[in-house]
Amino acid sequence: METLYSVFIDPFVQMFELPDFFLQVLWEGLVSGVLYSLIALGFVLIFKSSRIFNFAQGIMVVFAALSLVGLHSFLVPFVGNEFVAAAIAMPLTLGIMYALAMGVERMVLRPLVGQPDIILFMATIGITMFLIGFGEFVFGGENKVMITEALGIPTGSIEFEPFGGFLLLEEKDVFAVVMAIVLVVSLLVFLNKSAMGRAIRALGDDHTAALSVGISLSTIWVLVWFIAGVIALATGIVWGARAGVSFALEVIAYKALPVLMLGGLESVSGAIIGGIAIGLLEKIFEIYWGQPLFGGNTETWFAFIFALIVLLFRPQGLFGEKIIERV
Amino acid sequence: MFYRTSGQFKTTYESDQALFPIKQDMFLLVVILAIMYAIFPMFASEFTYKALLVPVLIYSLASLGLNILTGYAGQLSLGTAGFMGVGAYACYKITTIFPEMNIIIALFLSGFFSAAVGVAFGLPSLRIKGFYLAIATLASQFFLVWLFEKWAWLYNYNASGAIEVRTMDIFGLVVTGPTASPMVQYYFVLGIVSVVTFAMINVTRGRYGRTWKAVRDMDIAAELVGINLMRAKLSAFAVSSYIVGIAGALMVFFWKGAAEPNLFDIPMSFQIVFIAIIGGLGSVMGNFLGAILIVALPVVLGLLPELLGLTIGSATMEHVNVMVVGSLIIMFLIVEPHGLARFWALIREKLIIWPFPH
Amino acid sequence: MTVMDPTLEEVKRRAEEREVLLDLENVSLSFGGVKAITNISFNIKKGEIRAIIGPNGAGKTSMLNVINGFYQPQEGVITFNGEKRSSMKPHLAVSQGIARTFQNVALFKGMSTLDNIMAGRATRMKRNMFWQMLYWGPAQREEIEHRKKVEEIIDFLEIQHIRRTPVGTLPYGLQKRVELARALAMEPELLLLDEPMAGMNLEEKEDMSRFILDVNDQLGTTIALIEHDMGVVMDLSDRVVVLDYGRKIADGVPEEVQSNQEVIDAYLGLSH
Amino acid sequence: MNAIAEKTSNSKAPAANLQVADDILSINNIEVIYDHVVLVLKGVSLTVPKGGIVALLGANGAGKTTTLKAISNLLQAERGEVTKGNIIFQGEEVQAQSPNELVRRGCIQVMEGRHCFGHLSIEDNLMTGAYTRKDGSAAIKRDLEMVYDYFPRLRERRASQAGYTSGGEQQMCAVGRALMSRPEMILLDEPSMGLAPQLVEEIFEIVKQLNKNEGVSFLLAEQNTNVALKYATYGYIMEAGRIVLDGDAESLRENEDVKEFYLGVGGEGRKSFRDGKHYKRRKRWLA
Amino acid sequence: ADGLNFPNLTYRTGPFAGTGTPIMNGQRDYMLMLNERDGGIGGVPVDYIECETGYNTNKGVECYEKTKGDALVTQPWSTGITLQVMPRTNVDRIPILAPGYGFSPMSDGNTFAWAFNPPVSYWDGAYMILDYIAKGDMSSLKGKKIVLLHLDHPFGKEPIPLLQKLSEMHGFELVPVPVGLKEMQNQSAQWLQIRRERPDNVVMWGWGAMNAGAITEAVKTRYPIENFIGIWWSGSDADLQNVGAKAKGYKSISFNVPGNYPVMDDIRKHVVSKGKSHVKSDADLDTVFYQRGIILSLYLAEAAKTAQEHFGVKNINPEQLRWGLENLNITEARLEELGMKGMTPPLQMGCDNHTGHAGAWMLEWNGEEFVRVSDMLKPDRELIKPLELEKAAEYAKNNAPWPGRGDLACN
Ligand SMILES: Nc1ncnc2c1ncn2[C@@H]1O[C@H](COP(=O)(O)OP(=O)(O)OP(=O)(O)O)[C@@H](O)[C@H]1O
Ligand SMILES: Nc1ncnc2c1ncn2[C@@H]1O[C@H](COP(=O)(O)OP(=O)(O)OP(=O)(O)O)[C@@H](O)[C@H]1O
Ligand SMILES: [Mg+2]
Ligand SMILES: [Mg+2]
Repeated sequence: METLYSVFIDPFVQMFELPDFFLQVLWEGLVSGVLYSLIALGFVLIFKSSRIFNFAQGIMVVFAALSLVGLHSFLVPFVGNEFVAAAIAMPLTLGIMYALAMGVERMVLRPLVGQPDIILFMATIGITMFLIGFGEFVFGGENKVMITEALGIPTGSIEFEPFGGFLLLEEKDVFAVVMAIVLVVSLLVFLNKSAMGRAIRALGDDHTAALSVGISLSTIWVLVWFIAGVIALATGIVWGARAGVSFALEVIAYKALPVLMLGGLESVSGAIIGGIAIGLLEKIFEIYWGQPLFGGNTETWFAFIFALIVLLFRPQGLFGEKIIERV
Repeated sequence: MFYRTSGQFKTTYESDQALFPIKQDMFLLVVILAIMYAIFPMFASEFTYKALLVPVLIYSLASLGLNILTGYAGQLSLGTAGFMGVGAYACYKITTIFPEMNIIIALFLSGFFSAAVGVAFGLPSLRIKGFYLAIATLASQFFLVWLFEKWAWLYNYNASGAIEVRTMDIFGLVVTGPTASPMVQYYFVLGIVSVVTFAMINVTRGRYGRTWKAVRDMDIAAELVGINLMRAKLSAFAVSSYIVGIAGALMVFFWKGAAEPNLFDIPMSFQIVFIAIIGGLGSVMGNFLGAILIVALPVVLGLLPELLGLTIGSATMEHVNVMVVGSLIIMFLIVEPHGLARFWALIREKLIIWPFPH
Repeated sequence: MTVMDPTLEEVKRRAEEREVLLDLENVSLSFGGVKAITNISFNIKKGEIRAIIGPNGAGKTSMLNVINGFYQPQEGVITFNGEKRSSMKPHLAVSQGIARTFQNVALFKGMSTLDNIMAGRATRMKRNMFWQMLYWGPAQREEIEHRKKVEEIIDFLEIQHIRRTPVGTLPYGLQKRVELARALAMEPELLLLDEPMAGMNLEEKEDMSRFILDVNDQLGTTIALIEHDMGVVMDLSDRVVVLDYGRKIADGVPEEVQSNQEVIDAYLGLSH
Repeated sequence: MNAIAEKTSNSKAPAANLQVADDILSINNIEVIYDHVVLVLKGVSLTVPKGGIVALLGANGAGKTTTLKAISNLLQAERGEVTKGNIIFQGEEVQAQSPNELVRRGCIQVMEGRHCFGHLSIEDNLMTGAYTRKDGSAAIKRDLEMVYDYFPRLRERRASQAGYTSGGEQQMCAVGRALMSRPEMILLDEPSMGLAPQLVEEIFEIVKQLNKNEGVSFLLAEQNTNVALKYATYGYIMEAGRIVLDGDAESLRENEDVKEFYLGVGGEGRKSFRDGKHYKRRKRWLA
Repeated sequence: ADGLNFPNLTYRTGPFAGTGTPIMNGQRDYMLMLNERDGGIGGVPVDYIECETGYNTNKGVECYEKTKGDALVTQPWSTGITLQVMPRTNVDRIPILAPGYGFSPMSDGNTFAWAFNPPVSYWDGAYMILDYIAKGDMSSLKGKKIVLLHLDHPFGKEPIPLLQKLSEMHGFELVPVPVGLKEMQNQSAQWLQIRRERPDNVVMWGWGAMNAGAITEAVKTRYPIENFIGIWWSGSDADLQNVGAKAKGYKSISFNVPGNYPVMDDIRKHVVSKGKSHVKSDADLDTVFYQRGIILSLYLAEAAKTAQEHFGVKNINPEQLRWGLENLNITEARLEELGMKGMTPPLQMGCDNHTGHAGAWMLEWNGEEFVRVSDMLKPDRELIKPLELEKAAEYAKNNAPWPGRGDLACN
């Protein structure tokens, strides 16, 4: 009885009693959701174009953020001005991400064309390790501060008094949400409207066939990995703005996985929708069920179990491509 | 010219299906076993036991378990460490609830728990395929580790939240705990690993092995030749998790001596997947080669600078180490995507046709 | 046409005598909008070779998929060996005695020819895990006994030389043959062949025809055959059913069908 | 009989081809090895004249597909490599070229066993064929219509995912896709496989038209020798990785062995499949 | 080895490197300084060896095995590693030095003969923090609500038993809020809970990236930052820089006070200026964690010295060092002499006291740096000791047969 009450009634009572708090929960959920989908986007893009499950996306986020911050702090003494330094550091970082994409394509993907998915998956974990070692070697392991102001990202906060309570939106979170939406929309257009986009989708289906019709793997892969790099940079900036930039950031990659399951590995829109869905649900569950009933910290697994249950009904996620089974 | 299949004719199917149709292979095995059982113990220092030999054996076993699932039945799992954890905690509880029980029995019993959990988390595999399944197995990974931390009963409410192995003995011979001699532990582990390996070689070349491989290569076709997918997949999950569980128990009881929950977190899962793949999916022997590489390599790399008399900061050393290992993995995947086992097979073929090029 | 070819009447009479093995009544199957099969009825009689022909996308493969339960028809009744069924798990088809080969080769690429064929006997092997681990004793005896059967098939189809090669690397034609071997290993009562001779040259087709005929009259297996090579179809089959756009447009002995105008228009084209 | 083989294969000495200007493609005794161990092509030489239709015949496993893949550089994906000899397309060596470069130069392959993009619609599949083209969307649209006219069946299924279309439909899709790239030369690997009789004729009619109207050259690996030799101008016959016999279509059609083993009109006219012998006959030229 | 072999299982890499690196730098530089300035300890040069663990338990154990050969001591540096190494140290007879961490019952030298965790244990820490909150009068906590924001990890759970006991005694409500290792970056859920609970104080048992994350969120949710107090590992300047001025008022307890002590000049002179140090900028020398590193090395050096003097040998062995640690006594005078007056509390250990329970100060972040805001705080031993003994006994039972003090006399 007690438990039944605390499971089925109490949570909703609370939501009702503290509506402003509930709104805050929703907002926080939305924001974390968007942050998750940003990482998921990188995964999706690469998977779509090559059936490669790019585990390195997480570390690419860290790497991009570190490069940006590192370059910035290196430049400041020379140019003297925070903002100018940022203005220079940004394109340089993009350059680095491009170089990375090139390197990966040349040294890892090209020699592994046509190998089983799992092999390529492992290769990306290899890349992850390399980047971790390399990154710490160059930038050191200390926690660094993201150059939020220098990038002109608003840092203030907006307050409301709904229902006489208070609701607080960080401007940089708003920024993150907007940026994510822009990214997703432009990606969708690119993939579905351009010939390059069609080629990318074709590539995902059958490498050899794609080769045979003259689609150049290297060009497309470099492009795709570069875009993934750009997304990583964006992700790194917004995450970094929250909790500083360090290698601990790498674990956020895991948070993207359930999003992928839910949204579907090949679906850009799935990434954003799945992300937001998971962000909201896991936050609500944690606050109203997890903390009172499970001693908290259910966020480590809730998303996974939830996605798992959904998969049982839709094995390819909500928006993923159906696995074609013909004989 | 020494490696020849010619002149070894098979007159019966028995002999044709024997473990080692070719004499040379048999000979090779004997040599390896001799080294493992006799030569190593003569020279191995305590460090070699604790940082090289025992870990390699245990990881090989875990990888063998994973290989049954991923290499033979084609179900990619990233939750291995979690199941190892189940085995370890099960063994821990068994030995605390029945202090008198012989550790060997406890060990093999604990396997059944991980097997059960494995089957439970294997159920989705009936509907979910490929990377979706892989991520789903990660779910088990996260959930189990969370459980190990939250469910205090599992670690007997220790303040530390970790499980510590008390000293246990078999017929007076101390095998676990700080006072156990590394050599004894080595032999114990080696023994168990040998037995399980032998059993698995047989299973994988028999009926089960074939069904699993069929499911791996083309599950629809498998179903249409009359294979019951559910039974095939779940049996793979069961056997795999059983072995993995034992490996986990061995790891805690005969190597580490204590374990905190996040020992069984993702990094170890990945490490084991690496071993399986670098070693060669769908091969038993590969697991050992892979383990030697993945487990021993970093250790050796770590020792290298001292041997070369270089003085590098420990941190730098570590960074370089990680980079090198990462690159090596990629390199191996490129050179031989089918793993070291296949590499060996190729060498064999070359030897057989040697000195002719093709 | 060679001399010893039986006359039309003879063939018909022979067909009549036989009893029905498989019977389909008003079977319909559609995928979303696409109607793959619409309201088709025909039967296959014990011991005959039944050809299913028709233009591409007519629904032939789908028909086989319906017969062995891989697709569930929306409508219609299927009677096999006297027992009716509307839906069934695919893996049960084998135990009922229906085996098949596939249009796009569906072998277990990673396994050797031998293992592929042995896999065909998976359902007949019973020894449990325990014996498997020990391997010798019962498990081995079982293994050997099945191995003997498989070797017979291997000899029969003349694929001894590729016993141990991984099928993935075999040329297309041989893969088809291995697939037939696997199907035979299931010792089926009804054998479904989906374009067994696609991608073979004449000589190989002759061999394959030989095998099919021998299977048919030595092992007495009933055979349903999809094939686009008219020569083969006309020579081998006892009766032919013709599909077009998922409909049945003709059914009868080869000669009839061949001369049927509708068939000629829809399928054979001018050349025949 | 051997005479032909001897004569021709001598006359096709590698050096010779380099000079021949009007050859769009010439292969000079190439060797292909899979997995570093399996030697599959043991010195194959052949040439395709500009605007010619050349048939590559031979039993399963003879090495037809391998030859074509060697030309279009699709081997490395299967861990195969050309270890000897050279391939000359339009007067330039192309072993080093990447596959897409080759397509750009106008040599495209239709792979054995369809290889459509399962998740793309039939139409998108066809459009990928035009990936390398630069001549505006209008022209591409026009060709798309052309392909649909060749294969009406495709027009019906244009919107459905290729993965769910029938074997034959996929085959048409694969051929159509190749046409979309406006190639100068097409390598066809078993185009007739799994096609209904009248479609087989159609496909070869299409080949003929393209060859006449657009001057496209063809190298086709084919099992259906009857049709192949009917449309081809020249033919090569492979056995176990070697060219064992070649000559222009007529001479081949007249050749006794070819008749018996490939056309099935040995001596007393076409014989029934019912009376095929039960033992594998060995070809005279291999005896 | 000819010198005094002091291995250190460092973690300059991995997710916790942020907090690890400055400490390791401090430890290292002090030892180097001793070598440079007085040719080591008692004339014997120190060879200070680092073995990188990345805070990873596997690597840690491996490092222990690798270094223990001719090591005089082992400094495992993570609770996980400590736990696994501890049983072995009894067998290998190597003292284990876990200053400021390890686990509190270690204090009972009769059970953990080889383990030492000076100068104060987590339980001491928890008590002192509450004592500070209560302004010396625990009863004033009655009816208050205190959140323990902790890493969901053995280290984070360490203080819970004592805090629970205290809450029962003094009638305040304790709300533990765990933070998963993967949630460190994004603690919005935890802070939403805190916002809902409206606690009077938040006590943090944080580590690595968790600290920065928590402080950011605290600022964001408008939690009165001055009521937010962290354990000594949650007081790294690096963590605060992220938020800077907004975090003004955040407090962290510490057993060392940053400042310009004579000893720092020596380090600058003998190590940094000679470019032997790993520190990036001179500012790093003034940080809390760097200077804490110095203190930790101080304990080891002094113990070695004590041993040398007592046994009259220069090249001491592990067993003698153990004695040195057990009889370590760093007086006010000695600190002055070392140029560390006021930098850290005086410390005296004993057979039944392997921690010393020296005491600590409260530091506060003023926007740029940490400054001292309290007199020295002292734990209530009468209260804590029984709990320690109880848990120690439990540990011994779980790991029976546990050698305990064994043959080691207490003199
Ligand atoms: N699983 C499916 N989903 C959607 N459509 C399908 C599916 N299977 C078959 N079809 C459609 O049903 C029709 C018949 O397909 P089927 O494979 O039976 O043709 P077929 O007679 O075998 O042709 P072919 O001789 O080319 O193999 C085709 O139009 C195909 O697109
Ligand atoms: N990936 C591979 N690895 C090893 N051997 C291969 C591989 N692919 C093909 N082969 C071998 O190369 C030989 C020629 O194969 P290929 O496919 O070229 O023959 P083909 O003439 O195309 O036969 P078909 O007419 O059946 O298509 C065959 O013996 C085959 O076993
Ligand atoms: Mg079909
Ligand atoms: Mg071919």
